[in-house]
Amino acid sequence: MNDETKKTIYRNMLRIRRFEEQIFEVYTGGLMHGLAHLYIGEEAVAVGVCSALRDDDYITSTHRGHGHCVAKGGNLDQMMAEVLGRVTGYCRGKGGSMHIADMSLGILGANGIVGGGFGIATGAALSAKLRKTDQVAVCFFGDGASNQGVFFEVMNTASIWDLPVVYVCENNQYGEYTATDSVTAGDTIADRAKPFGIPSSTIDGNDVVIVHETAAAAVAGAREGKGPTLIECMTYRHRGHHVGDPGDGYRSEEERQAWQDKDPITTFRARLVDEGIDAEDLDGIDAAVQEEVADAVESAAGAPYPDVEEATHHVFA
Amino acid sequence: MNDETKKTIYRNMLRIRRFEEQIFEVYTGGLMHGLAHLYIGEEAVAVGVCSALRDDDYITSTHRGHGHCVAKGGNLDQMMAEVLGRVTGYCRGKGGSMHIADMSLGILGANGIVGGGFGIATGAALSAKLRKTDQVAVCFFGDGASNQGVFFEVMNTASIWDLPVVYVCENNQYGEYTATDSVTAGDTIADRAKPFGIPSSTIDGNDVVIVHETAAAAVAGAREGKGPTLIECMTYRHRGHHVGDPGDGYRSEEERQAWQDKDPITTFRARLVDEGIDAEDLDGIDAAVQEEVADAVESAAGAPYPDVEEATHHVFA
Amino acid sequence: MSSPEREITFGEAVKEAIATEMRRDELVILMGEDVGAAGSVFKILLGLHEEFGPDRVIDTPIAEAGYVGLGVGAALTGMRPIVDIMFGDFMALAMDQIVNQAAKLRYMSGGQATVPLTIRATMGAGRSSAAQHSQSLHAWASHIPGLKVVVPSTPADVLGLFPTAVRDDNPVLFFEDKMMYAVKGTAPETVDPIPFGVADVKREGSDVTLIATSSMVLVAFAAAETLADDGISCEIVDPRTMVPLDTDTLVQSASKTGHAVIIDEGCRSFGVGAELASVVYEGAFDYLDAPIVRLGAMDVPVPFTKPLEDATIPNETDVVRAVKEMLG
Amino acid sequence: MSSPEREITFGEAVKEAIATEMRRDELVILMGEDVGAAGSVFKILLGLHEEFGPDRVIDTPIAEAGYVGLGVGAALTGMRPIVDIMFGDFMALAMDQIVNQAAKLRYMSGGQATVPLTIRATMGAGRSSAAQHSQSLHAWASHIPGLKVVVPSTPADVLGLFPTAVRDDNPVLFFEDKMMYAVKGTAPETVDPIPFGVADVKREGSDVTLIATSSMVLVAFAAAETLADDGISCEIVDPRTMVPLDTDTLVQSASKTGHAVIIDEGCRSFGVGAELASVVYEGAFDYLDAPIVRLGAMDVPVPFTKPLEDATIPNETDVVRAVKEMLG
Ligand SMILES: Cc1ncc(C[n+]2csc(CCOP(=O)(O)OP(=O)(O)O)c2C)c(N)n1
Ligand SMILES: Cc1ncc(C[n+]2csc(CCOP(=O)(O)OP(=O)(O)O)c2C)c(N)n1
Ligand SMILES: [Mg+2]
Ligand SMILES: [Mg+2]
Repeated sequence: MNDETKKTIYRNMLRIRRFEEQIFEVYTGGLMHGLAHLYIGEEAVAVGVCSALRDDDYITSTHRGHGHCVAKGGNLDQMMAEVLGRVTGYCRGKGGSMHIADMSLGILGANGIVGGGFGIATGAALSAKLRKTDQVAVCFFGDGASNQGVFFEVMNTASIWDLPVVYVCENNQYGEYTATDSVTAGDTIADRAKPFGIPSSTIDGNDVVIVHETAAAAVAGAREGKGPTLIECMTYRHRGHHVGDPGDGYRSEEERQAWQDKDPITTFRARLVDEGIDAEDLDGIDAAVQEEVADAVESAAGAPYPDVEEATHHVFA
Repeated sequence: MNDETKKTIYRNMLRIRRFEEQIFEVYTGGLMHGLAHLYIGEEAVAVGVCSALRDDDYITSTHRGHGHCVAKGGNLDQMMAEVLGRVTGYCRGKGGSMHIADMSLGILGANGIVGGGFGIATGAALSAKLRKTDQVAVCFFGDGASNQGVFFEVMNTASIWDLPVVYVCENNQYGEYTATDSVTAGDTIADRAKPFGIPSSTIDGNDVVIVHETAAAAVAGAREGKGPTLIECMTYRHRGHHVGDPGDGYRSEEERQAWQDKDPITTFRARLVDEGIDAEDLDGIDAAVQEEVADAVESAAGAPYPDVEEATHHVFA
Repeated sequence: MSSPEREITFGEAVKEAIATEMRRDELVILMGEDVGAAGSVFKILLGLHEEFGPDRVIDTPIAEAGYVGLGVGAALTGMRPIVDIMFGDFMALAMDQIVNQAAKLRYMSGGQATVPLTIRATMGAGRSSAAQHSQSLHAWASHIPGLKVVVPSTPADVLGLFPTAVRDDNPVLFFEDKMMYAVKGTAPETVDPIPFGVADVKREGSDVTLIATSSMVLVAFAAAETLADDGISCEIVDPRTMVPLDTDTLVQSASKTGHAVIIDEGCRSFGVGAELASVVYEGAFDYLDAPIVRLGAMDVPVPFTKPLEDATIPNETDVVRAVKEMLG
Repeated sequence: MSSPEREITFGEAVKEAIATEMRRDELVILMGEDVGAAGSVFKILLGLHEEFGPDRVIDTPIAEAGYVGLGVGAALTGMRPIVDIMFGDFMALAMDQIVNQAAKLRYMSGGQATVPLTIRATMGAGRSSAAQHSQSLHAWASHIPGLKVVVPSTPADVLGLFPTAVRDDNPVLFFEDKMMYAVKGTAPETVDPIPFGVADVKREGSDVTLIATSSMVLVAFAAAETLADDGISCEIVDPRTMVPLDTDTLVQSASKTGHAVIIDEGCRSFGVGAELASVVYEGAFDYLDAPIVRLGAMDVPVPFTKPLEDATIPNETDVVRAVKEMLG
């Protein structure tokens, strides 16, 4: 990984972090309607994986989707406008946080159905294979989603048809307020790929380099026709399940602190500095990102809501 | 296994075989409406497993359900009457072949939905556990059903809650006209239990003794609170997918012959004779079964259809 | 009955009704995602887990088909499970269990099986939750023989109808509009079970019948107040259960007033409003002075952004306008 | 158009329509259980696998949610998949994919996404297949914004409507009554695509309008013949698509005759008949001389045994009786 790549990765993780912090602000400030699920603490997964993708590769995302969208190249202005329900948003305000999509970047959408991306990503992989485009599809999903039956249905199918799809599990130890262990049998989620003959591994999801390298190998394999893989990334959400949840109570202070100490961004920054990258360069990135995010909020907050007539648009093509 | 048990097992396998042969007769004779799925060739699975069960244990069955019902003690008269749609049938003619049930024997029903028994059997196991009855539930299902997502959902749940359920896969190498291999990833279906920490094995499903012993151990474990198991029984259906399918074309003559040679009944009979059981005793069983089955057809064919008013009965309790 | 009245929210009524049934009958259990210590994502179930413990208030994996299926199996074998579908939209993942299994097992078995399963599901838009967390899908279940369907509109009705659901030997879909959880109402200290299939005339009137379901009853009340100022007298009829449906009460009211407006939050087309209208036409044809007006949600996926979302749901203004046009 | 006529069965029409679309556009693929070499369990697709090969006529595992989901993903990314649901009852396993994903992706994305997915599903009782293989569930899909719903009644309509489905940029549910596969009809040698939302007046008449869907059109024809002998002239209107619905044609016909009977094979209650009746009432209120009669399947799970099954489906006698009572 050269310095430029490192900085880009650093920058993208930061963009997610700062964007999400702003989401929390607009929520508490009463600027947004509804809820949003923050990705803070899990940035290394989205960025590690998406930095291994081509622009025309596909991803499917989750209800906790901002990170994936940013990492795949999503525009912060349009994202923030969408979260605020404005007509300048990615979905003209009709989707909101849980449905941000950018078809031009292969972002096939965040999804409000836990496990909703499984079929879509695997179908996109089938499509890529049939159209012979050598595109790859990545399916992000949570530990909770790994208990949905359709996960196994698509793994079986992807395996028999050798589809170019990478399943990326973000195991953040909880599904809502329920600890993963208490509802998820077996040792690892990675094991769930094995009966289908799908290679899998469980990795440190807070180490963006490991994530990147593991994903790059999986993506390259998929592109070469070697079929699907599953990567389980161990990580943690620093915040609550959604912006309205303080995130404590069901999680010990100790546990939360331990993961704070493993923050993917601060640890990566320290490493970059160790590896000789100028701290000032990184500060410069910080400042630029801060500005980019502030601009996004400002432009979004100033944008209009869609006209009421838009309610009936886009039901059908 | 003492001689009495051996003879009972032999008798029950034969009862299934002869019953099914009669189903084919009534079908070709135009006496029944609709279709039925014959179990011929797979008798060792149902009988091996059910002979390890208590009367108050539960089973869920499949579209290919006659064998399970007979093995769990079902009454042939009521079964045949049901297949012929008569009011004296198990379901008063309203269910037919695919829905035969005998709640008094714990037969929670054949099922027309491939995979339809997974939730029911696992829920029955939960019920047994909560009511502290030490009943066990057995879920019969096919290789095809092992690709339905709900299979994995219930295995996960049964594992985390240590439910007394035994999943019995009848791997007869085909789902309808499609070879199992072509749509089913991985080496064995038994492997699919592993990521959930559920013990599993693949066994010769045509050897009724092996099936019985494996099932007995699984059932005993479940009863003692050791949780679920999965048993994959390798077997073959001699006939077509249903009575109207000759069963050739998609299966080679060679393959079919090879399995004919491993017929679970003739091999078991030979073994019993080897083990010193009088062939005449077995002939006597044959004759008695033949008569029982003939009687079932006769009584069913003579029974009336339900009155048309019955169409509106039993929608609600 | 003159048991003293008290104030209670819709959400509190749900919890009280569950608790009462669980105390009464230990075969009653509650299963669903985060129904345990978390007290549901709507927080309305807080306390049940403490009182009844994890064996009876059971957190399930995120696997709607699986755990509804477990509910069917448990119901079939002696339990009386209450199964929780957090957002009614997720029913779509469990339709096979609900429709092909729960609804049909009794009939297919010729009356041998009973499936005393209660499925609680939320419905309703209004929370800026967008298209996958806002649907009102009670029309689907109402179309399936073997299912009973409850759409309560007040805390008191929840307290009366929920026990009926749990004690019913058939699968019952109990739809709770999540926008009403915080809504207060009065209820007697102890509430007798309310039988299914009995519509409630919630307000008497003479000019027009407003047939409203679930939270739309509140909309109907608001409209009725406004219309009263204009001298228009509205009768509000709440069917309370879609299946069984109290056709008689609907027909009688519409025959009396000669006018009917139906208000339901499901999508208008092919929604329950069509059935309600049809039975009223069939029974009151000679008494109707004008075509029935059906108000329902716009035939669009529920949009996220507030101004659009609000526009898709029938509101007081829509009802007032419909009534005035009809009578004018 | 005077292209020469020929005889063709409903099932042959389905195959021909699929083949034609697959020849026309290589992005069209067909996926489902045993659609390949087996030619479907109904054997109507024999030959497609040979012609188009296993990459385009794809046997899937038994996993309805999974492979419908794959269809959604493939449609979203440039393919035009046709997905086969062997028995419409199994739609229940894929409702999340159909309703929460396929139907809503375009709207939720603010118009970015297109989902040109055709889902073929069978419907209809009559084969002694019992309650899990006989349902007609088109009412569910018709209630969901974002889905188009086709219920063809003749081979010629299949030949015209199927290309429209495949070429449509939206998810389309195409319901085939499996009892009609062997039914013959005539059709032009080449059939132009028939636009959605155009009802077909299949028989002109003056006394009563029979609005019939799918195989019930055949029942309506049989009844019309019988009634003609009694001097009663029936107009038969086939809406052909539930969504979009050609309300105008239904209203015009009912306004002309003053009488309408609706015949659909879904369960009567909360079925599509309620919507069809409602739109006719709404548009023809002043012209109707009697309440509309809705005929649908009995509100029971479909029973296995032939005498009972037959009794649950609307038949010629029911229609004749309804019309005579209405006119008498
Ligand atoms: C089908 C479905 N069931 C339930 C929910 C409610 N829900 C939203 S997020 C969530 C937890 C998901 O957990 P996980 O997959 O681990 O993702 P995380 O939130 O931890 O990122 C649940 C249960 C849903 N949105 N969809
Ligand atoms: C949900 C569902 N999908 C499809 C079918 C149609 N179908 C009936 S039997 C069958 C094959 C089942 O294969 P398997 O589970 O191996 O059982 P087998 O018939 O071999 O005993 C299929 C696809 C069905 N009944 N239910
Ligand atoms: Mg999680
Ligand atoms: Mg099989």
